[in-house]
Amino acid sequence: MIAAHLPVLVVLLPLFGGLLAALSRHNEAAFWIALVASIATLAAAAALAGQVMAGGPISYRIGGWDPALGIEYRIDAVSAPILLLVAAMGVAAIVYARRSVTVEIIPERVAWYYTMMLICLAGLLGMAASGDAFNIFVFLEISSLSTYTLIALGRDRRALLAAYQYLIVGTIGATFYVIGVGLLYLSTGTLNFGLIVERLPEITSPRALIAAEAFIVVGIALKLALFPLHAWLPNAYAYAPSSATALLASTATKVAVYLLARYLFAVFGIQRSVGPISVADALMALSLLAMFAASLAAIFQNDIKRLLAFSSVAQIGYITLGLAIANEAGVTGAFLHIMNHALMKGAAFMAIGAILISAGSSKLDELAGIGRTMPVAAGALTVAGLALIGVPGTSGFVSKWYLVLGAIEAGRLWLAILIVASSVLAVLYVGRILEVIWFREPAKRSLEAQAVPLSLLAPTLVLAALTIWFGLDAGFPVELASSAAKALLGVSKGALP
Amino acid sequence: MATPRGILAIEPRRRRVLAIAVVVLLVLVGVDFFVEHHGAFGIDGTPGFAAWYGFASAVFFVALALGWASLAAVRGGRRDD
Amino acid sequence: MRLDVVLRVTTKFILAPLLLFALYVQFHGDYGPGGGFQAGVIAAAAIILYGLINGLAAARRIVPDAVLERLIPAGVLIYALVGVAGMFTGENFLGYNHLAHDAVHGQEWGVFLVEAGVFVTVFSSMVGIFYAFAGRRRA
Amino acid sequence: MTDALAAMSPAYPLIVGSLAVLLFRRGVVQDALALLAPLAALALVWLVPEGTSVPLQWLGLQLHPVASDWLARLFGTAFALAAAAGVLFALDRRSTMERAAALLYAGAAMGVAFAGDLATLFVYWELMAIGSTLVVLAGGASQAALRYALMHVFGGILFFAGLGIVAAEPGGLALRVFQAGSPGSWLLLAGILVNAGAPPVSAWVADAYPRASWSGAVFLSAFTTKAAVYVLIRLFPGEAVLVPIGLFMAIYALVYALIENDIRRMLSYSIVGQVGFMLVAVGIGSEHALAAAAAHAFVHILYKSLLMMAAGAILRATGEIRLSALGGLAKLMPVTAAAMVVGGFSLAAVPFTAGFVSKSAIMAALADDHAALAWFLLTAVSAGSFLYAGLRLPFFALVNGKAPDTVAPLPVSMKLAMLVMAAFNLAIGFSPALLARLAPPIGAVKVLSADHILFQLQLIVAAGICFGVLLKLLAPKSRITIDFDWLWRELPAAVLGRLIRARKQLQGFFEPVLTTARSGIGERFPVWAVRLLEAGNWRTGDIALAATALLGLALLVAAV
Repeated sequence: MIAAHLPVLVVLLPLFGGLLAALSRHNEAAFWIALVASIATLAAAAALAGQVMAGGPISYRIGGWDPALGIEYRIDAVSAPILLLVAAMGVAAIVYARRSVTVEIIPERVAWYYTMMLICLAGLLGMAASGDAFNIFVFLEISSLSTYTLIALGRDRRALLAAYQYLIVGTIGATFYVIGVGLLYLSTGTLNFGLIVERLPEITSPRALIAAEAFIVVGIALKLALFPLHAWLPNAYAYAPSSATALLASTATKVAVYLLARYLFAVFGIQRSVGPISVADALMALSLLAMFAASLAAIFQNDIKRLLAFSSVAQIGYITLGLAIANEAGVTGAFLHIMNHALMKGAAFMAIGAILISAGSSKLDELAGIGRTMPVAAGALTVAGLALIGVPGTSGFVSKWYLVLGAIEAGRLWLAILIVASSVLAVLYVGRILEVIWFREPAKRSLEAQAVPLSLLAPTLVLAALTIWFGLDAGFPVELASSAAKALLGVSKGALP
Repeated sequence: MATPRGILAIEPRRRRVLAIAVVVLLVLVGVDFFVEHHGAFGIDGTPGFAAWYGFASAVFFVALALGWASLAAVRGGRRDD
Repeated sequence: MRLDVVLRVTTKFILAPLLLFALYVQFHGDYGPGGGFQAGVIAAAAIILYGLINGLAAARRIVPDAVLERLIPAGVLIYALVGVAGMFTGENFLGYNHLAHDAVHGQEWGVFLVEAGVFVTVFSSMVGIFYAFAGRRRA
Repeated sequence: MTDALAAMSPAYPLIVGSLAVLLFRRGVVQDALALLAPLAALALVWLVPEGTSVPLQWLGLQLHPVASDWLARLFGTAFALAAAAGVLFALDRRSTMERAAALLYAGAAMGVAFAGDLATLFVYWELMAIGSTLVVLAGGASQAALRYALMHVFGGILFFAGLGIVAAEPGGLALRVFQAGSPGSWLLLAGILVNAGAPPVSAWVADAYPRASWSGAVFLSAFTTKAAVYVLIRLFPGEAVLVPIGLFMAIYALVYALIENDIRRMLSYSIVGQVGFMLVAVGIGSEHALAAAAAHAFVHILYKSLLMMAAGAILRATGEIRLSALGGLAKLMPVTAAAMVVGGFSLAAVPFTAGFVSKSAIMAALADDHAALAWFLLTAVSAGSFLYAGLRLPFFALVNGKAPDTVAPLPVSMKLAMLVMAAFNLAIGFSPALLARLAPPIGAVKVLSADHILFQLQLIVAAGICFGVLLKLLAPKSRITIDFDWLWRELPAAVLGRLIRARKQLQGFFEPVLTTARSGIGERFPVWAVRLLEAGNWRTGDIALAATALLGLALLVAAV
């Protein structure tokens, strides 16, 4: 019985967990509920991924209603890896949260914090699981609202401002999205992805459809912080509680990228020309801008959290670049980087979170020589940094390898060179961190830093180890990513697999 | 007897050791005349070649090293030590 | 305002019908305009009115914060549990056909219970918002 | 069983050992693990069957993580011995980080020796750089460690760039002989030469190694440069350009070693010089010469570890490493003194030491090839080497001068390590066949023949007489001599200083122009530049505006 309901369980489990955590109103109980719920979710997501890899797409009708009327959940090779990723990062972030919240969150709000984490997970998983454009909007809002709360729970007063800004920007994005969905419904008469794709050829006047595309793509671009719509992200990541940053940085933008890929490949067609340029070209231009401008901005940051946040904007550029390359290697690279970047950035934010908790600062100039007093956290940060650069032996290398391969296969050598060139910028901003934390004489804060508990470092180390592991043995993620790419590029162009 | 100055100001113990070394070298060169040589470049097969060549090159390198040291000496410490 | 006799007396007269009306809207939602959302707002209005007249503390005695904060998730929980109940009867999530002896009654029961959940959450959220605003001190 | 063994790189025990060391507290278990790891690696070096392991598929590349032949075994044996002796020597040092880093470093060097393709080689190559940087860092000199790291990053980039180019050639990633001609092979060669300490970057050796701890330098002296020699033997045998480079290194190092005051710095220069010998032999490229280079690398690891141990022991016992401040230690530290003499004599190729065997092999190979210039120069350098290693170093450290009143006692483990290494040096010296078994092609050279021994004795005694005469000139002095590191340590600062001064002058000239420009159009652009960089501080309205603009643009473009 359970196996058949997995597509909806993967969303329900964190949702129920969140409700129970809220009902318990007890910090310790809420943590254990959150832990159990997130692990169960991960199990469900893993089982789903197994089913999809073995037997192809799974369809689930909510309430038994026909997709034309009701909501269909659809798990396929594209969404399965995303579900797995989000669920896994959820577990890691919640394990990490146990110790970090004691420092970063007011005690009365800890249970709420876990609730919001779980609800956010439910929203993100729902976005990936649902095959209904409007249902996705609902989940988008669920995840966004809980995200605003998560950010606002940060102790730094600037967190409120960041959350407020994100609230406004996120609402604009969601509004654009829902307007786009409305236009889509207007032209096709359905909200179901599969049916939309079926009815697209019958549409004679594509005007409304083009408007829908503009609204939906720009709306999602706001959510995924595509350059130049990224400005909400650095503050939101910098001032949110550490575990929230780790969760958001490794999942929220990734799900938005997934959604973008869904719409661009399955519904609108990425190679289609809009006026004089194709969608892919426009996306590529913005991605390249993101890679260079955001990396450049990262170089000049003093707060490591902000630095990493800017690096996220740049790395999202790599992902969207992979989508824009739009051949199998490129899209494989994009999906690989979705997963790999989630792992490395999760590890990086957790490591800096541990340092922030212990040393009381995430400012670069105050953390000189922290590697001496906190070698484990600094080591994890180093591994993540090397992966951000794309050093061979880390997962970052593998995804960049596929991106470069995709660029070369597309006959765009200059693009391959640009990808490598932007890595040089990553060398600079990661190099700054490494130089300060390892090679400087310890600063006062560094010397006073105290040991952090293992439960804080364990998820960090697991993520760092996975970053290395997937750099050495990339078989599993590459399999997931390449089947996602094959499914997106699909047998029948423009139709959902 | 005037005391020698400068580098030749050799104290008695060192003089004794040096004398022994010179004698040893002479014996070695002497023996060298009775050993079959496999020189590859002609001159290196001649008896006593190693003795004079070794002495000459040692003197040469000391001169080279000291000359370079006086030429390339850096005043003060290094910038970033 | 606690001393204003007219308001206090009128309020006493209005409160009960207000709550009754909320229940009417709730239960009549199947046949006419209404449902859990509207009913929740109306019921919340009763508490809010009481709070406006008798003060926040009095309202908090009727609906304490602890209850409120449990009611918000509880409503959603009712909604979701009804959906899960469908799963145990061999249907998909949110499938109500088997909740009663036939599909039509099953759907009716399902929607009724779901609306109850909506009522609880909307009611408690509204009251919660009122508390949050009314409880703010001037900085 | 054999299949499973064939896929086991001798690098694994060391790398696993490095991680295991991190897991255990300082204590007997950790000590045992650290000692066991190199011994297990040594066993694997000989247990792994010769030949190449089954290829591994990775990202569509065919990788051979393990490939064994006599050359790999020779270097593997040397690396394992150096690691084992180094761990034994450092048993007393309280630094888990250094121990783990050293094992990682040794494991990476081992991985290089047994790598069956270029990609695997590169991965271990970089791992070696990381491990060695950590060893330097464990000594506490973070600035030197940073310079060391940057130098190796630079070498790594050159290597990687070359690798990328040659991988596209028909041979792919296979280990094969390159001719320095195409850009790819030049880059590859340059990358390797950076690690070998070739000019113009040779100063990194003497910059970094003496700043490691008393135990760290022992590890450092063994691996990086010798691994580079190994890779050169594999990839660039007979590369003519190596001969002049090697000769230069030998002479350069001799000059600096003769005037150096810091013992470990002197030994570091000496590493460069001895690697120069090996490079010359690799450049000659005959089968015999290559084997001689390998054998010399093996022996060099033995005696240079020994010398570094003796230096480390002196540093530990007296807290002093400058020759000018030392003296008369022979009576106080007899074991260390013996180790220093054996090591120094081995370095100077005194007969009946290991150094004599391998250096004779190299000279014989040069003679066979009729490389006259190289032969005469290196013979001269040999005589000079005896000056500093066989005479100057022991004389000023052990004999001459005032002995300190007391020295800190040395633990047994350090003495034991030195004795073991000294025994190896003497054993090979008395029985050259031991070395010939490791490097079969040098078996043909009859090392302990009368004319050879006589030749070398004359050379040494003659040099000794020179030393006796010029003793005063060679007395250690505290001084700093300019070296290649001026290029990256002083030049940039000088240039920058010049530029800053120049800018100030220019400013005075252009100031009026600039003010006018700034008040005009200049005002707008910086605002936007700052906004892009400081995106986090955009106003919410600006973000909304950007989004709306993008949407409008999309709609407009679509409508056209």
